[in-house]
Amino acid sequence: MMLAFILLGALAIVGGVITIAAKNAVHASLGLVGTLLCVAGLFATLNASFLAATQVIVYAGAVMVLFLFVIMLLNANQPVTERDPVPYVRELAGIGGTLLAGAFVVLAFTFKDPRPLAEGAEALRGGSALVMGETLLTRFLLPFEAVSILLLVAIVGAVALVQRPAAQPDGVPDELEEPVGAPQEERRQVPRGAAPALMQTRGAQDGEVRA
Amino acid sequence: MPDWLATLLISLLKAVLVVLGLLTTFAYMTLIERRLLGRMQLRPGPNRVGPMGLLQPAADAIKSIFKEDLTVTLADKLVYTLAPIVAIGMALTAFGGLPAGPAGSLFGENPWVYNLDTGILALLALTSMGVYGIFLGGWASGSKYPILGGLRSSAQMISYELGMGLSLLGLLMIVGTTSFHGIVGWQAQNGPMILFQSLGFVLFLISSFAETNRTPFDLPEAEQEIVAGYLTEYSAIKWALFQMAEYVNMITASAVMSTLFFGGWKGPQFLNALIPGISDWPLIWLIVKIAFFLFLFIWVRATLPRLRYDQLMRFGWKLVLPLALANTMLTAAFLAFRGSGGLWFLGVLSLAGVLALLVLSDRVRTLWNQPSIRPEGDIVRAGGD
Amino acid sequence: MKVHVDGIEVELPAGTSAIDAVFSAGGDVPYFCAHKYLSPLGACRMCLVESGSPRKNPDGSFVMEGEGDAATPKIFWFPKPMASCTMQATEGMHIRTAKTSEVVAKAQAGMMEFTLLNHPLDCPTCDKGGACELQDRAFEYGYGASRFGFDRRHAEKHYPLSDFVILDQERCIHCKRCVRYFEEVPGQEVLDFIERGGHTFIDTEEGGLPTGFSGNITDICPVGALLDNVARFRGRNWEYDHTPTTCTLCPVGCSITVDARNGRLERIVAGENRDVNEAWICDAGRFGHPFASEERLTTPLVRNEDGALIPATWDEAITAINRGLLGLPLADLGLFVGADATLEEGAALAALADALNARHVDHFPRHSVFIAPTATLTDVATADAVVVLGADLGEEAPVLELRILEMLRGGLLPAEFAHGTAIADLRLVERPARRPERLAVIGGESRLWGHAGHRVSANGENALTRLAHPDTDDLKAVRALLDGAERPVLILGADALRGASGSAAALLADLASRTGAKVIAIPAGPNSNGLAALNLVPRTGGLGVDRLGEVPAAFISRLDPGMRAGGFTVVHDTHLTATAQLADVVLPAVTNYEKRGTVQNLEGRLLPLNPAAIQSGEAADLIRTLTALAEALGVKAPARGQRGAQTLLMGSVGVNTATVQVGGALHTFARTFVAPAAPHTPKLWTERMRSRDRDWVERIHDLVEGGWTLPVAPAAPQPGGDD
Amino acid sequence: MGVLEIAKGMGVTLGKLFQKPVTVSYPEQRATLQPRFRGRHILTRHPGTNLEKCIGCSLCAAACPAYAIYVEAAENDPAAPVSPGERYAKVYEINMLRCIFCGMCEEACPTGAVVLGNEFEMADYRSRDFVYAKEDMLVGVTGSIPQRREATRLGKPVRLGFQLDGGQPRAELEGVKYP
Repeated sequence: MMLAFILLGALAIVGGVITIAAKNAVHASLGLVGTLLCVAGLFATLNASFLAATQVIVYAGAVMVLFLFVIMLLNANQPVTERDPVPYVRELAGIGGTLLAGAFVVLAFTFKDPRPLAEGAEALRGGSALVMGETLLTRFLLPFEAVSILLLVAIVGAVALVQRPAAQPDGVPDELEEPVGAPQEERRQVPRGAAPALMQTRGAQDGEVRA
Repeated sequence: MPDWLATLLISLLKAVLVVLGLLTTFAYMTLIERRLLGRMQLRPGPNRVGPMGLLQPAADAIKSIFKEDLTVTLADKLVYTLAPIVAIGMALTAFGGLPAGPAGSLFGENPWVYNLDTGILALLALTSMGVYGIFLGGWASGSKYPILGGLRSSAQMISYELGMGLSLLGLLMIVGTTSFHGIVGWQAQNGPMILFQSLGFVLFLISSFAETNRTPFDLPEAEQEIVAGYLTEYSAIKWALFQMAEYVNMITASAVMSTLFFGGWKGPQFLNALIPGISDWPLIWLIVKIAFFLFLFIWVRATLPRLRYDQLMRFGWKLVLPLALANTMLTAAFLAFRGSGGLWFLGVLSLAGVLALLVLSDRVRTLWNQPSIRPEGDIVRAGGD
Repeated sequence: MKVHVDGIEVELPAGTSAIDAVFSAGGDVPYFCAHKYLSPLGACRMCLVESGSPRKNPDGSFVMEGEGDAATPKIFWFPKPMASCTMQATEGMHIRTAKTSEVVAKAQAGMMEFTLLNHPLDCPTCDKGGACELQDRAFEYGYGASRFGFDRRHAEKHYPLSDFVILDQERCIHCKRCVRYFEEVPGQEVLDFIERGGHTFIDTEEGGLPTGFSGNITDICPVGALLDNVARFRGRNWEYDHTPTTCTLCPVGCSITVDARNGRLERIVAGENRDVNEAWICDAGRFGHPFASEERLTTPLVRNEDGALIPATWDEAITAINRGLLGLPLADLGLFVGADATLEEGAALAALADALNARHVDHFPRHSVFIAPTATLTDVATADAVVVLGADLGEEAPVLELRILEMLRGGLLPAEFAHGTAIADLRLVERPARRPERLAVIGGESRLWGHAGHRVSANGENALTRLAHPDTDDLKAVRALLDGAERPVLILGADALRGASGSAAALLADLASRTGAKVIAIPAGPNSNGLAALNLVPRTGGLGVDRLGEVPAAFISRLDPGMRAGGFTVVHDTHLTATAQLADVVLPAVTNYEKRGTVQNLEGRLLPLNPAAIQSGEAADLIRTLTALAEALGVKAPARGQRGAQTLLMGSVGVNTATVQVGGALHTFARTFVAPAAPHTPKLWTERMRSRDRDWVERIHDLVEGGWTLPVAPAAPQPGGDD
Repeated sequence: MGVLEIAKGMGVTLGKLFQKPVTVSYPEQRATLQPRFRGRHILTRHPGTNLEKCIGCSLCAAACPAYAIYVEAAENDPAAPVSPGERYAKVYEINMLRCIFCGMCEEACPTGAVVLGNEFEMADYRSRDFVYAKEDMLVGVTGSIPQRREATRLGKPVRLGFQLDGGQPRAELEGVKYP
């Protein structure tokens, strides 16, 4: 078990590193898929097989596929060579990374007893769907429904965003109607910030809808 | 030898046996399919290599292995190689969880490779990973038609995965477990699930065809439209691996259908009256059932033409998915409000649903066979699906 | 004269035939027997039209129709259709063709049916098929079906009229064109109808057709009855590549069409050029072509160490020439060319000679004097006296003989209309009265001898002197003819020009001015007239072809003097001639059938040559060969192709040959070059009508012997046969 | 009833599964051709005199849309005539690689000499071997060039891989016999 845990954990970290280090967006996504699979494996080692399967079905099987979809459709798999589209992103990432590392350090020093985990596993009783469903629909009914409402809102928002604006009477194309496959040169003429923002929202909303 | 090591080795051996069995079946499936298709088209089919063409699979294998393995210049080499491996790997892994007989019936061992409590979910998870093979293969080829084909096929598979999963929910609600053993056991007591979930079975059958990219849902390979889709740039053994994955998926789908709706490895109970214990014979019943479904796959391929892509998507989203949802609601409602009524009533309800669908099939066809009318302005700027 | 054809009014000169009126009006009438250069006869009855004329009252006014101002002269129609080729169109005549008249259409279709009554269904095997007037007209004007089921007339199907012309009597439709041709054009009464009605057939006198101009009947035969035996079964008419060009076997420059198939020259047919050959060519020009496709040199040959000529590439040949001429002063290289080279080739050679400063430059054959032609061939045909001095026209310029004979029968040239030469010129008559007294022949006996009213046997060199100062009664009579004529033409042949000097030219000029005679001096070579304008004669210190042996090294193009130069010899020729066999390097040449270029004929007319599709391997014309030669000599070639040579020619003689049209144009060069030359007697027949290894006529004879007596019907009846 | 029609179709395919195949294992078994099948050309002869029907008129070459035919004619030797009449085909070649088997030559032929026969097995290795000369097409010659080459090599008669439905070639193929 320990062996499997170490192996899967290491692979998950490797996948994460690939995800952030890969120049190619598709490779990065594949790294993320690997990480998700390894996490599913970790769930499995904890006897949470339902969770593992759900993890694979939902995240690796659906969300990531849609991520890749978007990457391919937008032809965004070209290596990023220009300077970052989002201002101060490196600085922000540095701050975030520092905070995260600090959190891990705190966690490592305050970590004492694995018992809560074992208790959780015990509570799950082998992670069968029955227990899972009971727990979700009784104890955690409100959060569960809240999350589903959140998803509904996301769906509605996505539909609203995807809905194309009505054609202008004078025929002037709306800025949003800029073709997604337009060459880089053309896209660069769009006011800075507008195009990346569009891309971001699309990627996110698609993922949300299908999830 | 410690126990855990023995278990591991035996598991490995069983895994190897399953893989070998599947690959052999795949090899001969290609031959059987071609022969059957040939006969259905009033021609003999391949009969050149060996007696009755029995060595044709060997010839195909040799050819595939020794053919030049071409790689397109623009291909992403790593992913290009990885894609067929993912496809076949997922396909082969999925089969291991299916029980082929009662515990300990295979020379004292269990006739399955792994047994998970969440058997069906794990299976769905693994098949959903199979999308990656096609998807990445299409993308990594670095060519236009493969990427079109890859996008199309993954969209198709994702769409039908939903219908497939939902169509099983009713079954799971009735049985109350996701384990294959539990399901088989339940069926041994209460009769095959097809009796109570005929609507669910029909939907699952259709979704299986779509998931395994078989006719009439074989759009990923539509040679006439996108020159074999994601397979365009593949050759030699990589191509053969994809082909293998398709057939293994087909076998898995057949096995799953047998297990979930037709009693799995158990034979019909009434035969026990003739030969006692016959329904518990390992392997035999499962193989017979799988063979039937494989024949069905081939039979349908010989008969039905390919769907158009928009028809396919509309069919999946507008017919299969809502019906699967309806089936779930029906079963849930029945289970919640049945009182003391037997399960037979659910069977009747389900069958009535199927019959209604049959009767209404001409009306229903407009749901998926006619393009919806959209305003002119929208059509002009219609993007991809 | 106003004539109405199908309601269209046309203005025509008086004397026009009705058929020409129809053609002038843009209409069409089928005809078989009428021919542009033959008398109208009305034998085939295909050109039927309805016609009618106004009639005059005894008081001279027209018989009118209608009332008052609307009155028009009443047209009195002939009760039956009339043959339009023998009917003169008259003032106010109305003509209806098949286009507007049912009667005419029916009459023509019936006539066609009648003509086809005995015409065999030979079209698949007939060499005329595809170019057959009968086929075309039957298609256009016939019923399209026959109502006669009986057996057709059977007659001789393989009847050789001569070695060159074969007659199929079954196919003959009795248009009499061939008979009229022989009577009217060469003046030979050798062919005629025998028997009457459906049994009529054509035959010759004993001994067959005389050679000379007999091939023309194969051109004018409207069906496949008379066929060119040399081209027999060589190809179908649609398979030939037709190239209209100019014949350069003699200085007349007849218009011809060269028919090639699969790279072989298979047939030559006459072209029409009113000013030169009308529609006739001589047998030498028509049948003397097999050399163009037989035993041609297709690659350069280089003499190896063993002394044998072996095939080589052009590069190897250039290297061999370079090596052979190493150390030779460029000025010592002799450049000799045959006189059938084109003007462009001559210009290229002259320019190269200039560039090399070469002295030994010559073309052959040529005469020592150049006498510029002042008469044209039309002048000859319309003259009222012709004196032929020292010429054997059959060997030198056969078609000139035809033009002289045209003069003898009255010098009537067919009228010309907007639609071309008159189809039926009513002034031409069958068996025209000839006026032999208008022709005087001085010199040796020749074919023309028989037509001449004055025959003086005199050997050539001093005949001109004797004509200028007549010493005998015969010569005095000739001189009197010359003096008394209004448009006399003096024709000088090789016999008179051979060895002639400048004084002869002066004497001739004196004679011409005194008698008002126009002069044609027949050039020695086909293009001698043109080449005389280029500096292609031995230059200071240079040697001519006749002293080839003394030239240190020579390049000889299309000449066969039968010896080699003193040193290295390069021969450029179409065949492995005697000279070529002696040469060190042989370069393959193209015949004049394969050249583009310009030649000048005996009357000073520039005529274009067009290349026919004849296979000749790597053969090259003189211009490109000189490029190779220049490369071997290490100098820059003055012209690298046709364009460059035309530019050179433009620079040297001021003629743009790129604009020469098919009919040609008269041109007199401002300057000519003369030099003493070896005497030469042109021999068109004896030289050109001979294959290199075997007597060509003998080959034809073999062919005739081999395939002549085939029975018409095979042993067994043929099912669905080609009867 | 959409599903019913699918079921009907399934029934049809299942039914066909138990029927005898219409195709045969071709090289071992002979294929059955309809007599109207248009294969390699045959140059027929007059039945009585045994003279070639072809008179070398080139009309087939003129009619050929693929320019596959080349004809060179010559005069008959009266002592040993090749064809009735004065003219025969000295060279008659068809390039089978160019031929599209449209039958225009057959239609154009005034004597019924060239007829499209039923032989179709002409696969060969070199393109020059596809130019069939007169002696390869005259009636009585069985088999294509490669078939005859193979038969000579093996010392066996040419084996044609087809038989005719009804056993008789078209009436135009005078004197042609197929197994």
